[in-house]
Amino acid sequence: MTEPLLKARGLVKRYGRVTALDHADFDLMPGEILAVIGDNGAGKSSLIKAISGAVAPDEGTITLEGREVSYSSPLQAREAGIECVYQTLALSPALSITDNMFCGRELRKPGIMGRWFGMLDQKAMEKFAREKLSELGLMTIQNINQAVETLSGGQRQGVAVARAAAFGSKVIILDEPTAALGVKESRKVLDLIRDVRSRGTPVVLISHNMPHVFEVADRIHIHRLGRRLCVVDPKSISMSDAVALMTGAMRPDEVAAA
Amino acid sequence: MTEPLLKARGLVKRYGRVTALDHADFDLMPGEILAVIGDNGAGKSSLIKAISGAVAPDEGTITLEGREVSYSSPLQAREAGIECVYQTLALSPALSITDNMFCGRELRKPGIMGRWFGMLDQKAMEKFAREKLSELGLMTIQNINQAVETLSGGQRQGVAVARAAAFGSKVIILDEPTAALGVKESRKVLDLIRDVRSRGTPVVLISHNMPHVFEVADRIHIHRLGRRLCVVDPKSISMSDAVALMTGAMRPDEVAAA
Amino acid sequence: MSETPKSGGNDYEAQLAKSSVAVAEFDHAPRGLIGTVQHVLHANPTFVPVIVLVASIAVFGVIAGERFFSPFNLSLIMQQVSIIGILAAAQTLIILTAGIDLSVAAIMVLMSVISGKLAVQFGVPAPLAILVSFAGGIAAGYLNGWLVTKIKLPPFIATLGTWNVFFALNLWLSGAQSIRGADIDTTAPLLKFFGNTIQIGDARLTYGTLLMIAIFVALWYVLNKTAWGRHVYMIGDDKEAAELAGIRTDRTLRQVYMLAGFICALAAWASIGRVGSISPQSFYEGNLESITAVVIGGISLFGGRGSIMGALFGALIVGVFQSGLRLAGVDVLWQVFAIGWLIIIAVAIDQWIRKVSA
Amino acid sequence: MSETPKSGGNDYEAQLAKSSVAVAEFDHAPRGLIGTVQHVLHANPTFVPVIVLVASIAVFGVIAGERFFSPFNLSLIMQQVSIIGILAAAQTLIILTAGIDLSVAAIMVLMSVISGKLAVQFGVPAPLAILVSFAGGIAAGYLNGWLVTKIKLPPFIATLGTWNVFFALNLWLSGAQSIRGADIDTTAPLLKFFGNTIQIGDARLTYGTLLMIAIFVALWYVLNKTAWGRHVYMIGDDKEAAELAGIRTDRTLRQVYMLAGFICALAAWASIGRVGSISPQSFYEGNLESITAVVIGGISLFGGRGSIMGALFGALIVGVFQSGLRLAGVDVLWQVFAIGWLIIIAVAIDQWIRKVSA
Amino acid sequence: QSADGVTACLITKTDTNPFFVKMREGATEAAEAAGITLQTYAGAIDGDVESQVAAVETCIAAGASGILITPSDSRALEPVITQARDAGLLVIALDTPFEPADTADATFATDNFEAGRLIGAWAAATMGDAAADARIATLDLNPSQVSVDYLRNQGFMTGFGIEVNDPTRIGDEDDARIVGHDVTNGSAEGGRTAMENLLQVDSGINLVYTINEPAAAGAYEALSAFGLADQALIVSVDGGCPGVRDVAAGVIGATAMQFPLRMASLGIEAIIAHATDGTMPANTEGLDFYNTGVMLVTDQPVDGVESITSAEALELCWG
Ligand SMILES: Nc1ncnc2c1ncn2[C@@H]1O[C@H](COP(=O)(O)OP(=O)(O)OP(=O)(O)O)[C@@H](O)[C@H]1O
Ligand SMILES: Nc1ncnc2c1ncn2[C@@H]1O[C@H](COP(=O)(O)OP(=O)(O)OP(=O)(O)O)[C@@H](O)[C@H]1O
Ligand SMILES: [Mg+2]
Ligand SMILES: [Mg+2]
Repeated sequence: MTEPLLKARGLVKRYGRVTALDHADFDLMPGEILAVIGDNGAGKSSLIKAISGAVAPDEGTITLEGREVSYSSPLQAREAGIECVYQTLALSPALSITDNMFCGRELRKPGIMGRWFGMLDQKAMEKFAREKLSELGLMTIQNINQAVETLSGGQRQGVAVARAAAFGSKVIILDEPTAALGVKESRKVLDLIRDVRSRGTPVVLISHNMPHVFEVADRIHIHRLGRRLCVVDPKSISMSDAVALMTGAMRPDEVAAA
Repeated sequence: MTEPLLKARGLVKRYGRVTALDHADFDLMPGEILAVIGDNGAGKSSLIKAISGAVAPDEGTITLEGREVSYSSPLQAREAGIECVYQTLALSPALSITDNMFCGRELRKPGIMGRWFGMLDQKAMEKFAREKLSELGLMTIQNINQAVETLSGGQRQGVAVARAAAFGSKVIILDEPTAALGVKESRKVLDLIRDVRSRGTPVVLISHNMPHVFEVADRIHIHRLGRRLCVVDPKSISMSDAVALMTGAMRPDEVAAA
Repeated sequence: MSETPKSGGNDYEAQLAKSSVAVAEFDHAPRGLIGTVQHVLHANPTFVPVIVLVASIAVFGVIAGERFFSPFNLSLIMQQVSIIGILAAAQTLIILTAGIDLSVAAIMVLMSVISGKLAVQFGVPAPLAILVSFAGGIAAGYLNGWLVTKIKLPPFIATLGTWNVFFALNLWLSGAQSIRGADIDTTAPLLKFFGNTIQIGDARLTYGTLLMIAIFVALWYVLNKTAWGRHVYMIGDDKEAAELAGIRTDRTLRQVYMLAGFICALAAWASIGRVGSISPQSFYEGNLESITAVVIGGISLFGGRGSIMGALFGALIVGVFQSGLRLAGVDVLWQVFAIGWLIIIAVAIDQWIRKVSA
Repeated sequence: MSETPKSGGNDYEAQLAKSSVAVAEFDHAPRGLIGTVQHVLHANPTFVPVIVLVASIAVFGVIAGERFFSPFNLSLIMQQVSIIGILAAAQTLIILTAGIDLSVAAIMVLMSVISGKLAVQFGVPAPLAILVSFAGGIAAGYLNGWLVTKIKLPPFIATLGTWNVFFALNLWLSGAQSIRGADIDTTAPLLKFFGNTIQIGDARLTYGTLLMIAIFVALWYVLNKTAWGRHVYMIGDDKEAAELAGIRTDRTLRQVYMLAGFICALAAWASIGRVGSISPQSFYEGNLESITAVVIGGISLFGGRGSIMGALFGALIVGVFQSGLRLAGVDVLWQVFAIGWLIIIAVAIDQWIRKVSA
Repeated sequence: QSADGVTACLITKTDTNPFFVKMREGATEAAEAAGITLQTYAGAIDGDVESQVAAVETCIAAGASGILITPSDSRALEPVITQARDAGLLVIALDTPFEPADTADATFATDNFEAGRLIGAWAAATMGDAAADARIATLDLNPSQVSVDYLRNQGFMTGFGIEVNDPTRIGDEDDARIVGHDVTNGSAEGGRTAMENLLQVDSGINLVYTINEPAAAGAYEALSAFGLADQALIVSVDGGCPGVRDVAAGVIGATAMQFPLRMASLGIEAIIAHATDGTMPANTEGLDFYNTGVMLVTDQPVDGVESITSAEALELCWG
């Protein structure tokens, strides 16, 4: 068996009286698409926030490529190669689409203006941003310098996904990337996910859309009440059983028995 | 033919260089479920914001029950009986679930404390809020006095939908109510929508989930590039044609021809 | 694939009927003493300024000796903070709506001058003069609220402007002359009502102190137990969301400013009792001091978060520092220095406790 | 139902391949002159304070007569606002990050005292004394930044605290004594460098004025054309989102505070040239005045929105008001009154133009 | 030449202090009587140099003939004053002299040090032998130690017979009779709080120096609230009418009266004279300024210190 690229054991996260993670485990294999499904509030977002350094878990360990890590900020995780689209998108509302796409990775002008005066290459960035959005099928964005807060819900999500996809790295984590997207745009995101995997990069996909999950996932991590209930193979389990598991209508041993 | 309950003609809304609505029309019949579908950024949210008084259109007229209306605030629309779940949810992040549910419609204690001193009946409100959330299947909310900002994405959406549903009125407008919801919770929302219609209240449903749309809608309004492209009957059109129409792969006259 | 669903997408939902219907619950690891304290603090952030207050009283008790600790001195501190405390109550209302009111102290001084002029110099009956000052306070608040809601000025700018206006009016009306305590005593002693004291053992509580406490309790009730109070929080938290959710945000905001103006007028009355005379130059730094009390009390300047009681404790913390340093014999210059550090340290402790307990 | 899809849900997506690939475009109704003006203003909100500025110059030109309009007086206004203008540049940096810096003026005065003490009284070579004051300004900014990022104090509280601290240090170092212009002239004329003037016709531009303009232009470049500048905006807009998007928010914030501190040290040098001597008690109201300039310039106190050039125009607007009122011979009392109203009206016009053009 | 078309400027420290308000009223009246234009300016707070610099510059730009100024900082304003004089304006310092005094063309001032000295001497004489173990509190202006503040304070110390050490620093005395100093911002509210603070340090305080009469009124309130109103003697400076009435009522033991109206009207006259025929104002003999006079006001006169009664003073007071 290959070693997991990213592994977590016994993660606990409590917020005052609320328990978000209750000794959750997690394994991501190299080159796979791992889907994470679960009820609303099951702790999926909390899990990936812990993994990507956005929150510090109260207990538990995280291992990346065999080395135990503990991030004190998302930047460290990002530098370790973990790229993440958060459910809350992490966009700056008042800034333009371009600014948001290149946040922290801006392109400079060639020549001395760029090297010595740090001048940004606005044109090149705009062109790149427009291309990436078109790749996702977001043709309704009329003005690439529009502030993100003026975009429609789906356009915003598209910008966040395009950003993660454009700067591919070791692991890409997508928290409900298609929730607000239209039919066409969602399809493009699924294509993109498969594309990323075909380049060898593993993807974690959180989604409530069962057909999508069963279509692209190599393995499905079912999360319930703050912990990993089980991991199933989409080829050997039915959608109804997966849904039954995640909503507590069935227990994992019952599936094995069935 | 019956008169539409709510009718809009030639709505235009421009934001600087961006056109959100381009002479859009809209009709809602009494007691129907009308689905509005369209690409991301097609102008669906702008349309319902104009109808519900959240933004003032630049041009065009809105007629409610035969009388032309022009709202200067969402409150007026609400008093006229239009209840709306916005895509941005319109929740106060730092306040509790209960506070948000009862926003502007708080329950007072019986007796003089309530009548004379305006004391709120916290217990009754908490009980009611918990019931409504349970009706939507949101069982993972552990603490009903949690601040909304600490809820998971889906839980938040559940709170907004529960609020609109709880205070039923003349028209209920739902802008992508199930986007962040899980399988179980989405199902409950669909049941709820049908429930509302069975009480005679018409519902406007914006959604990117075609199976859901085709399951519950009586008529489908297809929105494209800021205007109503056509209205179709889900019983006489296929999902693929509807998708083709909304993405511009087909023109309405082609469907008629097909 | 053995069991892919067969039709319209939703077959897999059949199982939903059986899904669990219990509200999620978790065991909690037992907490130690510190854990429990942390938990209580997290659930009740108002306790944090209380702890800072108690700690600073303890520290000054040690540094400045038993004099500091006497009931007499502690009640004196209450007296000294009473006016800034009342202003801080008004300021809290505004700050909770994500505003800021630079004019509170100016409104107060203007109203004390108006009631004094009327009662002492024009012979208007004192109750009437006080009523006029109440009306004036409400009108001044209304002006601020109108500028903020109708003209859509940022509260900082609106009240910066009205601060100058009220300040000029005050100088014009009073000619910068104070009204003597003795004249008030003979013509309108009612103006000094809040200067009366109740003696309890060694402690001397002025009516002004009691007024301050009463205002805080009343506002606490209104903000936490009535619909209007919840709306104030909602507006401060996210005005647009509150508007969409059906709150009459502008009307409520104007009411908030008017209430704050009224409280400033009450402060004006109380300040006559406290100062003993009416001096148009008093409380020049009152705006900043009231804001300081509010922020030390843990109320967010970005609105919607914090409890009004925090402002009371914030005012008391500042009062304790000032009195303690004085009693410890610190030079005025180094008092300023120390107050600077103590503001920083007080709030740093607050932040630290919140973080630890998060 | 005649044509429900047959399997796994996504059949209906077959049509997607044919979907339109053009970026959406719309015809725009032709705009009239007013429409075009509105559009330009909407796209360039910085123009709004420019218009207010031009309008107020015109109004005072009429009220206060040709004296006001003379190149001499207009250049004098530039001189008069130069120090507050430089402070407003520093303040803008902080406010763009959703902070506020109550200590800018205190840092400036402290640094002018330090360089003066060193150069005039301890005989340190003037360039060295100035370098020390630069280092001091950066250190003071670092202290603020450290309190904000490490101790997580709200900027208002952190800088309120350090304001007191710097103010006390300043009084202590200077013994509240000012350093005479004549002494500076004999021992360290370099300190007065920014007081030199260039005469262009009747207009007299001091080097201090030019410094102010240079600082604004440089900051405009940095904020709009470099990655660091965009990060400053992002942090002010939504710090958490910026953090998640991979910006080193705390490091950038500390740099912002240090840069602001450095600009304050520049202002200190310029202020010696402007006043001609070093007075530890000057610019007591400088914090508030710099904030006023920033907000009149249309920069949001909530961070992330507005152009730095707005602060320059904001400072000029205030300067024009003050000078115009003085020249019009308005009594000092009514000057205060009028400034209050003019702040309100200036920003009201700004709001109105923005609203009309939205 | 006539006075028509002459413009004069009056620049005061602040516009909140009744002393400066009166000075402005005096100047306005004198200017109206003479038919000249008067422009008035003020700093935001005492010590605000920058506003005064700007005001002087504007006066030059406005083509004024002369400037009357109460300098917020007696040293720092020298460069701009020189600039004004170079531009041909007559500059007269009112109330507060420049350092050196010849920075301005003339100075019409109260001697603040002398004012303090008078009340100090009066207090020493009134207390008699008890002065040896007096318990003294001084309620000063603000932490910045501006010149009025230290001049009055140190004058009081000198008059009372206390070694002052550095005459420009408040609080560097080592006399055991001094209980402490606190600041009042010159307001009644500040006076009350400061007095309360000092009484907490030593409840035996029996002599209180105050920077001005509002502060004295506040101090009196605090003393009465502590039940110590009869124990302590309060002395003050200014001579505003409410202050004089407080002397009559026994609230204040003695105050040193100044004459802002006279200063202002003399200043206006001097500017007109200079503008019409170039006359330069002259100083009082033996002094480097023109002394507009201080007068001790008390109802308990003592030997060796000349004084007037509160009834006489009520005729002369300025508010
Ligand atoms: N900052 C916080 N404070 C308190 N509770 C929190 C906080 N963040 C999350 N929670 C709680 O933790 C639980 C798990 O939330 P999480 O966001 O991980 O759910 P999720 O599985 O992502 O749900 P969804 O599918 O709706 O996005 C929820 O009950 C939520 O209310
Ligand atoms: N305040 C605004 N300023 C500028 N442009 C805006 C603003 N609000 C919306 N738009 C633009 O108007 C268009 C329509 O937006 P709208 O939110 O109505 O789309 P939508 O159909 O609801 O999309 P989605 O399905 O993604 O929610 C988009 O191109 C959007 O960028
Ligand atoms: Mg989630
Ligand atoms: Mg939408």
